[in-house]
Amino acid sequence: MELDRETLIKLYTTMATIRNFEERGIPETGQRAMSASVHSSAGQEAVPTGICAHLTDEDYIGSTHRGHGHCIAKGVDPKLMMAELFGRATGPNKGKGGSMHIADMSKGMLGTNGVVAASVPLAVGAALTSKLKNLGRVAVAFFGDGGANQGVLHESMNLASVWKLPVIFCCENNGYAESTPVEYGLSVANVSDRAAGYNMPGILVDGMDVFAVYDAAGQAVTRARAGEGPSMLECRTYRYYGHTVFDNPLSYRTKEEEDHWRARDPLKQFRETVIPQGDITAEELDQIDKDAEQLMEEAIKFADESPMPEPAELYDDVYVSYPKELLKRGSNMEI
Amino acid sequence: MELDRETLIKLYTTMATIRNFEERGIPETGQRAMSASVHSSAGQEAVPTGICAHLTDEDYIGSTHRGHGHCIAKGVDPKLMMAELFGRATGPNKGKGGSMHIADMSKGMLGTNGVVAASVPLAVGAALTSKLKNLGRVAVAFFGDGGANQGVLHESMNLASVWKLPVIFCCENNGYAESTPVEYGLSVANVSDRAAGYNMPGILVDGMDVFAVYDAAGQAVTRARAGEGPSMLECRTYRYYGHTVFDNPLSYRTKEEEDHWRARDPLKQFRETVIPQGDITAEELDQIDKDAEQLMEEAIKFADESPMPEPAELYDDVYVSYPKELLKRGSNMEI
Amino acid sequence: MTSMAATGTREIQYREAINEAIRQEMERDESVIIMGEEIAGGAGREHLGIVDAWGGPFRTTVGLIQQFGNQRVLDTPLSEAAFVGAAIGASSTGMRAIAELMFVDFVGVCMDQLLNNAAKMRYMFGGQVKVPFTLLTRIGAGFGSAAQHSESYYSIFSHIPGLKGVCPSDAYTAKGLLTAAIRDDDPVVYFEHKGLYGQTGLVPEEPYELPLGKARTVREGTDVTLVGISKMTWVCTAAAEELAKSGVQAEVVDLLSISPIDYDHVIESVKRTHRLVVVDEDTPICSLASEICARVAEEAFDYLDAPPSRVTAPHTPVPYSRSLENNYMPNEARVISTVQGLMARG
Amino acid sequence: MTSMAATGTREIQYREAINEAIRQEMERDESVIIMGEEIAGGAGREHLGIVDAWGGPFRTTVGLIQQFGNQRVLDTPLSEAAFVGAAIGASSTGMRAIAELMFVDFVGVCMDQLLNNAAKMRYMFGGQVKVPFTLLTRIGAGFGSAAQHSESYYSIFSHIPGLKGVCPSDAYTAKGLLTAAIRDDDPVVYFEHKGLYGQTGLVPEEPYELPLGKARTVREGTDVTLVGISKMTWVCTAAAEELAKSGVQAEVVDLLSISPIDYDHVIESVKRTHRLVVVDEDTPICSLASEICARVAEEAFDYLDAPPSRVTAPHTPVPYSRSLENNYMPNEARVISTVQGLMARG
Ligand SMILES: Cc1ncc(C[n+]2csc(CCOP(=O)(O)OP(=O)(O)O)c2C)c(N)n1
Ligand SMILES: Cc1ncc(C[n+]2csc(CCOP(=O)(O)OP(=O)(O)O)c2C)c(N)n1
Ligand SMILES: [Mg+2]
Ligand SMILES: [Mg+2]
Repeated sequence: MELDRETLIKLYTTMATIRNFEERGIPETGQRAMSASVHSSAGQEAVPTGICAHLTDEDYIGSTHRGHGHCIAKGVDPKLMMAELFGRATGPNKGKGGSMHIADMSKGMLGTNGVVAASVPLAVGAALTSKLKNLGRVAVAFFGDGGANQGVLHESMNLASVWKLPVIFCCENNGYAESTPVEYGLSVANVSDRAAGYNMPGILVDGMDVFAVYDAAGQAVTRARAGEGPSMLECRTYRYYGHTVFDNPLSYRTKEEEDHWRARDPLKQFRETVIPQGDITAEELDQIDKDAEQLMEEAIKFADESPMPEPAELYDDVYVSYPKELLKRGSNMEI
Repeated sequence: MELDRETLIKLYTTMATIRNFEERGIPETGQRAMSASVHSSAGQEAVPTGICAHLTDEDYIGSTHRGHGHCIAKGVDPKLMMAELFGRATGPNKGKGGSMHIADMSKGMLGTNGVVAASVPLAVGAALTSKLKNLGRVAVAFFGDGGANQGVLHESMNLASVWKLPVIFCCENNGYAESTPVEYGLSVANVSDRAAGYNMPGILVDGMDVFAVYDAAGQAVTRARAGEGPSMLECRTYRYYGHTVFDNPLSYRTKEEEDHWRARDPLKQFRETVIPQGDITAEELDQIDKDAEQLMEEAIKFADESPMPEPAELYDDVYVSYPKELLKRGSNMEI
Repeated sequence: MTSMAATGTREIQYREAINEAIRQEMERDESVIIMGEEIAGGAGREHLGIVDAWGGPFRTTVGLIQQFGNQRVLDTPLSEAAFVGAAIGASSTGMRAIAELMFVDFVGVCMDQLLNNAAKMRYMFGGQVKVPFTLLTRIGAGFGSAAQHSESYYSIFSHIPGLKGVCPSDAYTAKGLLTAAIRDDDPVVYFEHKGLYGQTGLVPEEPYELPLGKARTVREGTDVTLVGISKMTWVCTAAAEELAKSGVQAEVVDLLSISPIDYDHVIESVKRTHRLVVVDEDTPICSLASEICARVAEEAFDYLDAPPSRVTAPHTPVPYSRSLENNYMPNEARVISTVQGLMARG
Repeated sequence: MTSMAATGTREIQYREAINEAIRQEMERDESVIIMGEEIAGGAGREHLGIVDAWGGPFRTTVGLIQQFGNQRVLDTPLSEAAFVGAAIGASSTGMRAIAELMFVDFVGVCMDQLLNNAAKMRYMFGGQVKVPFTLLTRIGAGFGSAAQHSESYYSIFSHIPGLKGVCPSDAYTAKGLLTAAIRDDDPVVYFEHKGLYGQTGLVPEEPYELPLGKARTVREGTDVTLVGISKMTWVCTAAAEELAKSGVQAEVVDLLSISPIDYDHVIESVKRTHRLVVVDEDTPICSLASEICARVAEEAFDYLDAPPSRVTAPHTPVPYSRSLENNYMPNEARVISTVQGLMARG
């Protein structure tokens, strides 16, 4: 692992930004009574961080309901994300999408997605675009250990392998699908054990260790860019909080388990690795943490000061072209 | 391979009946202009025969669009099947289903099915019934090499493995999905290579050799009945004719390939194995062939003499209970 | 709405009524099983003392696993096509399986099993099989859950021959219709409304069935018939109260069943009121609102004094931001102004 | 129907018109690709001299792979959810992908991708993305193919906000609407009718677009408006000819587009004829027929002399046996008797 300072700083900054977004942004969203359907990825920061560090804005990712980390790692502006969560017109989705649908096409971010594994074939399609247009881009399809058991994933992995597409199927195995433990829902020990069934490498990696993720992703991305086809990457990780803000995770898992994983916190591990090596000082990392905190304050302020969408925007962007009056004709809408 | 005479005769009789049904029944159906959607399983007889020989009427099978062989091997009366193909009221489905939907619940035959792999979860559900009611029954889910790439198969295999259900996932790999060669559509060498991904045995077997199928199926059935969970069985086989009666298979495969497989004809191989052993004479087998031919004549006669359903039966059996007038109210039906 | 004070009734929530119906049917009939994601929760961790960790995504199945065990209350992997299909397969071989689809928005991942197996098996098989299968699912916007967790696609199910469907509107109908759905020998889709779980009402303790395919009148009136579906019945009732203040007497029909549809009940009402407004939270085109308006226009043509009208969601996905979503669902104001428009025609 | 004799037109089949539209759009725009099962056939066997072995399940894509190669004409594994989803993903990142779903009956295996991605992405993303995706699929009963290969589920697509849909009724509309669908920046579902592939008509050689969302009048009349969808337009025309013999002049409107629906065209006609019969091969409940009747009842209420009526399939799956299927689809006799019933009201 020979990473330059710049990369190290980028990795840590991304992780700290994600952590802060989850820990500040989610409760703030809750206080504004915007939505119940917000999912924290705190604890899982190393995964999108280590992977997206290999990607440019031209590359694509497809994401999940637990997608704030993917967005941030892919370069979506946390201020705009906060505005989106708060339902503001300044969000990347103009307030129409919220946490589960954040997209930023300018960053190759094809949307967080509220249907488990549903974004997987979208990423495959983006990889197809890259291949057919010779763009040299790769696409990453994120999904969870629960998503591993959806039919569309199986079909998509087979398709990507048949067409040798530059896709990385990245399973964020955080041990749970809502309250269902992976060892119950998954019939095999590791999701990555299934990769062989599609004739692609299946790499199992410690998802709490951003360097391990970075390394493994590097191989998969290189393979994809070289036109050698898809890979599967399974990152073992953990979500610190409940499935949403509403559940108490201790109803389905133990304190010991939580402690075990928290002891392996990705930011903490990063510090423990990097500081002794002398590349970066603790003070520098503290400053990054502070900057991330500060960014959240700004994001919250920005979001709060942003306008809500005008009611009539209800009818915008359903289609590129469609007679607008037909969208409400016969519904007896007020606006 | 120590099989008694009775079993041997049963195996050959089943294969001969299937072969004759396909070779006589399908053209006759065509002549009656009943349907375009009839799929011959000629060449594949050893698979359902070898598997269903281990099953009783209490056990279940879920079948495919290419399901005549499954029906016959599971004990459905070929006369009634012929009537069904001819659209007669005397068919097991009263003429409402045709070739792609033949069901006989009294034989545990859960229907041929027109949607690829769609019957797989039905078989899983039947296995669940058996498990929950402690019935000791097994269920076989038949699907093709094309069906291997459907999402529902993946989900069903995982579910059956998680619940340790008595199911056998039987892939009839005949090398093609319509005109698409398996080596194109399937990203891995063998469908059975995927079994490991669900923590179940994946057995690859010569599907032209009824003894090999019988053997492998015996193991899987024993495992299932013992409560040890599901297995996957991949039988390499070949369909002699086109996907339906309309295509010319030589547009997508070679004469040499056809000859290669025909040389390994399951009925021929059976003869070559059994006659030298002295268990059964050639004459006896000839007689079985003749009986099967004769049976088809009777079946055709029976079907031809059977009445068509009355037009008003259109409204029968949509629901167990529903106001019948609502089925046509406002449609301005004539009958 | 319907008031009910027989002995052995007490006030419980819609959510509890659902739970009670399932529980009582499981007590009554060993072949009733239930499966789905997080039905119990924390599956497979009994050895850690974890059981019923979730109790259902909206706590409608809480307590069932304790009473009936993990062979009849089955948590599933995240695989709707497989477990919905398996529930259909089990139901056609002797069980009476209930499956839960967490949100109706996800129906596209298991639609084929509903469309081509559950709905058609009996017909295609010439009546050889019964499929006493119940699909529990949920509908409704208004919670800031955006376009993939807020839809009310019931009209698609009305359209599909071979399926039945019900939309209970309160605790009383929730229990009675679910009991009937589970006992019914046909596949029934049961639509819970997320906005009604906390609704309380008087519910008999004993099991009871409300017949599938029957609407009910929850308010009598003479000037216009308002047809409500699910939570929209409450919107209709509130609008009717308001309209009464200006002398317009609205009759409110709670549709309850979306297949079979109780056309006769609606038509009988319209024949008296001469006006119709259907209030439907689903999007408007080819909706249940269209269907009822069309049927009334055809069969009660000579009785109508004004155009049969609809108050529905617009033809758009459900937006996230409250400022947009607030206007999405039908509300009292829209119903009132629509009725006033009809009355103004004289 | 529409007769057309401009230079550069010639008589070709519906099937050929579809093929030509795809070919010309692929020539015109490099970003157009097409994928599906057996689109070419015999995939991966070029080394054996095998190419275009199938040419599409109904030979609508024959010859494309020879002209455009296997990077733009992509045979797929039997995995609709994946390749439909991939086509949507490709279309949202710079391609203009066409995917083929062999029969609309199978839509349940990929419905989620259509419902939750294609239809909603643009809206959920606040207009950031265009999804110029075309889904080709096919409808229609009458071929003894039973309940899983004969349905006409287009009304479900009319219902879904975010999708467009067209039902061409002849060779001319087949080409013009497909050209427009491919060029359109929204997702469009294109419904081919199995019973029309052999229909021939005059079709311009040059590419041309027929606007999405526009109906056309194929026969003028004064007494009743018959609205036909897809092949049903021919049933309407035949019925109209027959009715003319007894002095009833039926106007026939070919709906063509099922989303957007050209209500105004229909209403304008009904305002002149005062009667409406919608002929729809789909099942009746929450159908396009319901929708059009409801809309006309609402918006042309004062012009109607008789109840807006529908001739549709019954609320049953499609039966196999010819003796049953023959009565399933709407036919001229049913249209005629329905019209006569309306005329008899005076
Ligand atoms: C098809 C589908 N089924 C069910 C749900 C409800 N749901 C949302 S998240 C979730 C669990 C997902 O688990 P996993 O894939 O492991 O992701 P994680 O939440 O752990 O990040 C479920 C069941 C859904 N959104 N989509
Ligand atoms: C979901 C679905 N997609 C497509 C089809 C059309 N179709 C019918 S059979 C078939 C090929 C099936 O191949 P395979 O599973 O190998 O079975 P085989 O025909 O070889 O027995 C296809 C594509 C279908 N019936 N269902
Ligand atoms: Mg998880
Ligand atoms: Mg095959």
